[in-house]
Amino acid sequence: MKRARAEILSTRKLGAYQSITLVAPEIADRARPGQFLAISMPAGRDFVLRRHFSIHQASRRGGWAGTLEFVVDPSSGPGTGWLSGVAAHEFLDVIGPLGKGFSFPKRLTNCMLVAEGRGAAELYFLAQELVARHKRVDMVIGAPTMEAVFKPIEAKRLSQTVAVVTADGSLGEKGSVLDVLPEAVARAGTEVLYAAAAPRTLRDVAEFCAVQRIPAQVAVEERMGCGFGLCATCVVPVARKEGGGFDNLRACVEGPVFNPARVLWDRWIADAATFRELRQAVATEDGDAG
Amino acid sequence: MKRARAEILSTRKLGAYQSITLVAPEIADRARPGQFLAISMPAGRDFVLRRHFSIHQASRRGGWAGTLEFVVDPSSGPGTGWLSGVAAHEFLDVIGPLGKGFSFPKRLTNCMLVAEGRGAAELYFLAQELVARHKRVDMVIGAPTMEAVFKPIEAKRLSQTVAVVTADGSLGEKGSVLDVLPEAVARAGTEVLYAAAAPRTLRDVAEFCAVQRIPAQVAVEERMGCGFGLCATCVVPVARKEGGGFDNLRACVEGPVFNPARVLWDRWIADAATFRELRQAVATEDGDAG
Amino acid sequence: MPAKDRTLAVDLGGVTLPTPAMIAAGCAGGGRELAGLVDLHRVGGLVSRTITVHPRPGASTPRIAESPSGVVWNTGLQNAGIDAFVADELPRLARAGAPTFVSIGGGTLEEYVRLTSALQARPEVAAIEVYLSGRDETMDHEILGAHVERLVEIVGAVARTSLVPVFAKLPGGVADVVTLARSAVRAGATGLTLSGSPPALAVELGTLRPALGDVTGWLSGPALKPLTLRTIFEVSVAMPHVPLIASGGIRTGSDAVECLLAGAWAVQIGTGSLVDPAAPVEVARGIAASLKALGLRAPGDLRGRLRLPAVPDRAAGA
Amino acid sequence: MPAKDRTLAVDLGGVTLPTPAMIAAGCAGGGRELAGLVDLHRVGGLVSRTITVHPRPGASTPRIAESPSGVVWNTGLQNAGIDAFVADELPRLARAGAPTFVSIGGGTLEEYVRLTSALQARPEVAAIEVYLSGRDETMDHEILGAHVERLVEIVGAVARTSLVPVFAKLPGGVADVVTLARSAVRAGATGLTLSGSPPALAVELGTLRPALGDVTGWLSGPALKPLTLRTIFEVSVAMPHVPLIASGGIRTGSDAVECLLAGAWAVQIGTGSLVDPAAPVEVARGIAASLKALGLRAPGDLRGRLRLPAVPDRAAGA
Ligand SMILES: Cc1cc2nc3c(=O)[nH]c(=O)nc-3n(C[C@H](O)[C@H](O)[C@H](O)COP(=O)(O)OP(=O)(O)OC[C@H]3O[C@@H](n4cnc5c(N)ncnc54)[C@H](O)[C@@H]3O)c2cc1C
Ligand SMILES: Cc1cc2nc3c(=O)[nH]c(=O)nc-3n(C[C@H](O)[C@H](O)[C@H](O)COP(=O)(O)OP(=O)(O)OC[C@H]3O[C@@H](n4cnc5c(N)ncnc54)[C@H](O)[C@@H]3O)c2cc1C
Ligand SMILES: Cc1cc2nc3c(=O)[nH]c(=O)nc-3n(C[C@H](O)[C@H](O)[C@H](O)COP(=O)(O)O)c2cc1C
Ligand SMILES: Cc1cc2nc3c(=O)[nH]c(=O)nc-3n(C[C@H](O)[C@H](O)[C@H](O)COP(=O)(O)O)c2cc1C
Ligand code: FES
Ligand code: FES
Repeated sequence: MKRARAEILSTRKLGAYQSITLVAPEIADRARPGQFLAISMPAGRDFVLRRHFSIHQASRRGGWAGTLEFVVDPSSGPGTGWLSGVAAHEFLDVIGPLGKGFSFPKRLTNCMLVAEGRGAAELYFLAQELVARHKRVDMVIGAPTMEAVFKPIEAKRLSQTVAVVTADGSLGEKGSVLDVLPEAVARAGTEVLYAAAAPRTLRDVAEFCAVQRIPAQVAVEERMGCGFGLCATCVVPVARKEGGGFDNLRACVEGPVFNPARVLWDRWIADAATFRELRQAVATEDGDAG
Repeated sequence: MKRARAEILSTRKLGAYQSITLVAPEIADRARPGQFLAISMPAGRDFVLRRHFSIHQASRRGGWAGTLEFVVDPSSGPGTGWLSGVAAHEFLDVIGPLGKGFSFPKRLTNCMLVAEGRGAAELYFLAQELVARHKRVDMVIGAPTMEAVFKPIEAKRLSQTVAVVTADGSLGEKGSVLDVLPEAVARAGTEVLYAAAAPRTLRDVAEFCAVQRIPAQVAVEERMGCGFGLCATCVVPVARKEGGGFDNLRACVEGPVFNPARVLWDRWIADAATFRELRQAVATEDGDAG
Repeated sequence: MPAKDRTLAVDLGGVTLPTPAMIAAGCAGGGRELAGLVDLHRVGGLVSRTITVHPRPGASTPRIAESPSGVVWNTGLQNAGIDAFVADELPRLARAGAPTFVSIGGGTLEEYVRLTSALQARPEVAAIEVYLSGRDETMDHEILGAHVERLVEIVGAVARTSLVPVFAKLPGGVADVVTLARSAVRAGATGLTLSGSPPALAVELGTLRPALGDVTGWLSGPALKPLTLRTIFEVSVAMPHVPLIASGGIRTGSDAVECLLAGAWAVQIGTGSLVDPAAPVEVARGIAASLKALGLRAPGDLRGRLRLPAVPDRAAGA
Repeated sequence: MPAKDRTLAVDLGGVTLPTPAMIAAGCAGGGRELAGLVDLHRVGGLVSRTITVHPRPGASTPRIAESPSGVVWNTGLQNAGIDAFVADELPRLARAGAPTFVSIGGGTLEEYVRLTSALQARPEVAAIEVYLSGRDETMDHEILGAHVERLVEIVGAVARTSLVPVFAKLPGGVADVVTLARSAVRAGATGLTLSGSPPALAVELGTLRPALGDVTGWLSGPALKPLTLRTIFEVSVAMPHVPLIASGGIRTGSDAVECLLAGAWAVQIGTGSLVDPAAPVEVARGIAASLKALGLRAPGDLRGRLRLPAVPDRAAGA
């Protein structure tokens, strides 16, 4: 992990996203798919924490050696909004690569990559590395709309088959990744599955993999105070390997890639259905003024 | 007083300053020399209050009708720094014209205008109005350096004589406005004096005018919570006309132009010489833990 | 929900406001200044500057300085005293068009009683807000309202003397706010304003001096929002039927809706009004939009509807 | 002042720090994480996460949310318990290179005593910081450290049991901090950390839910600076000889110098370290620059040198 004052080499709009390429050789050299960056926000704003972005591309060789690309959804809020407006040749304060990335299968060959929205960015990086290791890559790519499907051409280039689904049906099939996953897996003879998506999707993917007995790795996102292990805010409850019980593991150090079979999904995800109203929840104090 | 979403017509660097011209007909129509504007800062910053700027120019006639110009010292802090970087065709949320401006002499003719630094901006507006009323205008313009002397050519154009002084001697005489004021007043046969400068300079000018029995008006600056009379933070202690005592009057409503003979300068200005150290000032509490 | 059935009006224990978005004490001027900047008939209410028995010249300047997302201020409660207020400012304030709350402050019980009495015969007064962040001259406490006995004594006396509803504005930056809130209500307060600005200090590094002329001051502005939300939440859970007015860090419609969800009945906008005098109207508009989006009829329908996890502390069960 | 005579070292009543800029509790990791991001030999000291007797899984996520110039957090004091801490984390923390303060927290007197005893034989511990913002399980108080009797009991017991200096970290958002501070020092605290994060709530409007998994949390970050300055100022005026460590809203050298001027002996950087792990070193550099500019020798020469007006309240004489 390194900290760098990294120059922006280029920044461009890609559908619903902004793709930013940095010159950061020390980080690029060490980067693995699934790892991420922590980027400083400008001084003088009313928000202070770093923002976190998966690595989409780390070039260690060739003309782009030493560069690092990540993809921002500018609609997320003020931080991503600001970042998408930063121009080439400005500098960003970046810490990375952070976290534990995906690991590559040793024996198994057929890899299914399941991505929702900007989750695709880090999986393309993974796909490249898998292809370089002579694995078969297939993909299921989902998004709310056509614009939010990240680089579908790139997906085609990297994989044997790509199933695209959008919630509004504007590209590919209409639906969610779970709708097409079983068929895609069957067709591809999937032996290992990787996913980067919203928590609830990941939970469903985890269940699917458990039933199908497909080993899997998923990249999660959790709110982070730092991104490099200091504050224990970013935890995910993960079952212990032995002895029972669970540990709240930091997504920024022990993750963001976890074995979905060990994540306690229902403990982690605050399910909308488990909420109820304040007035029912809290009994009025005994015959008091209230 | 009006509030407007005003388009920036142009913005340009003028020596140490940034001069910004707005399209704000409703405000320009009403503006008088000595009045000021309250300008909103952008959302998402860690500073929230409006910033205040004297009106340098309000065009009611001709090609520039409906425009308003003010001058910013960008080195003051984050607000002025931001404002100097705003580009033409962006919009500012402006409230103005605010406060009570200078009043024009009815009978007396010879007017001396004394300005320090950016204080000159509002006095040129005043000079114009005085000239239009067939008054004689002379000026003493001071600044720390040559770059901080605001539009010396404009000063020449508007007045019979101009004395320029800089603290470092890089333009005009070396010194402060008070050094050259007595001679300038004598030479011009000054009957009325106007000043816009730092508090301590204004105090010295007030003393000079009192001794010389020259009626005067000075424009002050005080920290403002609003700029339009809501919060009573911007007060200046002013002697009552009758009955003795003083009132803390709001610089934003009853000022920023005051009769210096009635300002209680020593009460208003926290004089550096009246400070002493904490440890001497506050007695240690009796034989306690401390 | 047909639009015509929707309302922004709120009833705070007897005083009805056209909208839940008020202007906070010390941030509304004297009745004339806001004309032309905001339509006061569309403002929920306004609170006067804090009035004392005797005229006060107020603090030395500077009286305001900035801090991260906040301001530190000390006006020293400059005001012309209750007699001049009743004669001049009160009628002007009330004529401006919004329900007028009068903020009263003192250092002794007698002062509070005198202030309340002086307002008794005035039909312009919609409610009294009791400022409790000042020094207790009788007991020599730093902050009068932080001490239950004194709070009860003073709020009780004001409530007994007043002919209009009384809101106790609890001081900011105090622990056990639920205990204080309960005491104030037991003593007779109709409702509570939560909270006053907490004590603060700003330093001007360049001169090694305090940024304010009177050295210390109070913190206001957006920085306070999470503190206000917490206070409102705790007190409203303890006393869901007591009208609570949120104060501290509210500037936008979202801020206000967050406060209502946490349990507020209305909100006050202080610093926000200084920056954007039309803020109370925009906040009311934001609340209306939320009602519409959620299919609700009135601000009270948002109140306390923060959705809590079924098991407040899931980890505790681990 | 020749540069060689200048020093950044401070002595906090027996514990000497190489610089006055520490990393605050819960923001320093477990000893390994900061390697490569900051040279810990140039950090004044670090405070461990708050350690409890038993392991704690901590709060539900989200555990952090943003507010204007601040963060609202609730980790639920996740930690492995004192035994695992002493066995694994403490040696790692101490090896990292900065003087190690251990933060201890509990709900009962017995827990505090057990925690202190477990640290007694450990040479790695430079000082103990007593976390006092938690719930008092014995007395059922919301915030243990807001009650003088309990504060005295617990701080007293820790001080009697400890072989190293003890710093009481007073809870944030409490009135009468001078009284609490005095009580803690009388009970045996070497010094004070001022202050813990005040109670807060953040609401996520889009879902009508609290932004944190455990509903409520605490406010940290720049927003707190004027509150910290005020607390430091008041306590240092009352007890100029008691080592005070400022915590809350400090990120830059200027922030730190402001705190020293107001009366702090050292500062802690919490949120600032999460954003910029090198902040403690930069803050130390900023302090050094101020010393140089003012021709002073040591951080202690800045302490309490805020220049006050000769007449604190000039207006009062009006
Ligand atoms: C490991 C990891 C990898 C990520 N990769 C990407 C990526 O490649 N591209 C991308 O656009 N976004 C990514 N995100 C999400 C991204 O960090 C947030 O969208 C961003 O921080 C939002 O900031 P904001 O100011 O725009 O929005 P706001 O919602 O205003 O942010 C407020 C706070 O919430 C946090 N936050 C908001 N959304 C998320 C989220 N989904 N996950 C974690 N924290 C969040 C912010 O960091 C900030 O602290 C990733 C997050 C994590 C944890
Ligand atoms: C009536 C009036 C007219 C002014 N006219 C001009 C002008 O024509 N051109 C110009 O450049 N500046 C003018 N100023 C000063 C200008 O308002 C401040 O320089 C500016 O607000 C500083 O903001 P900042 O964020 O850059 O600096 P900061 O120092 O960070 O500002 C912090 C706070 O202090 C206040 N403040 C700082 N300096 C002053 C000051 N001198 N007077 C009042 N408040 C201050 C700011 O408004 C803000 O609230 C005028 C001020 C007043 C009151
Ligand atoms: C300049 C200024 C003056 C104030 N004067 C008073 C006052 O006289 N009485 C009072 O109770 N509160 C006063 N307040 C506090 C506000 O009423 C309000 O409670 C506080 O500012 C927090 O709200 P905000 O964040 O919306 O400003 C004042 C605040 C400011 C900024
Ligand atoms: C994520 C996080 C975790 C924290 N954990 C602890 C803790 O375990 N014990 C403690 O005493 N304070 C804890 N704090 C509070 C800090 O030590 C510090 O007092 C507070 O954040 C204010 O300082 P700051 O503004 O520099 O962050 C924590 C703060 C944050 C942001
Ligand atoms: S984000 Fe701070 S530990 Fe993971
Ligand atoms: S600045 Fe608010 S009254 Fe003058």
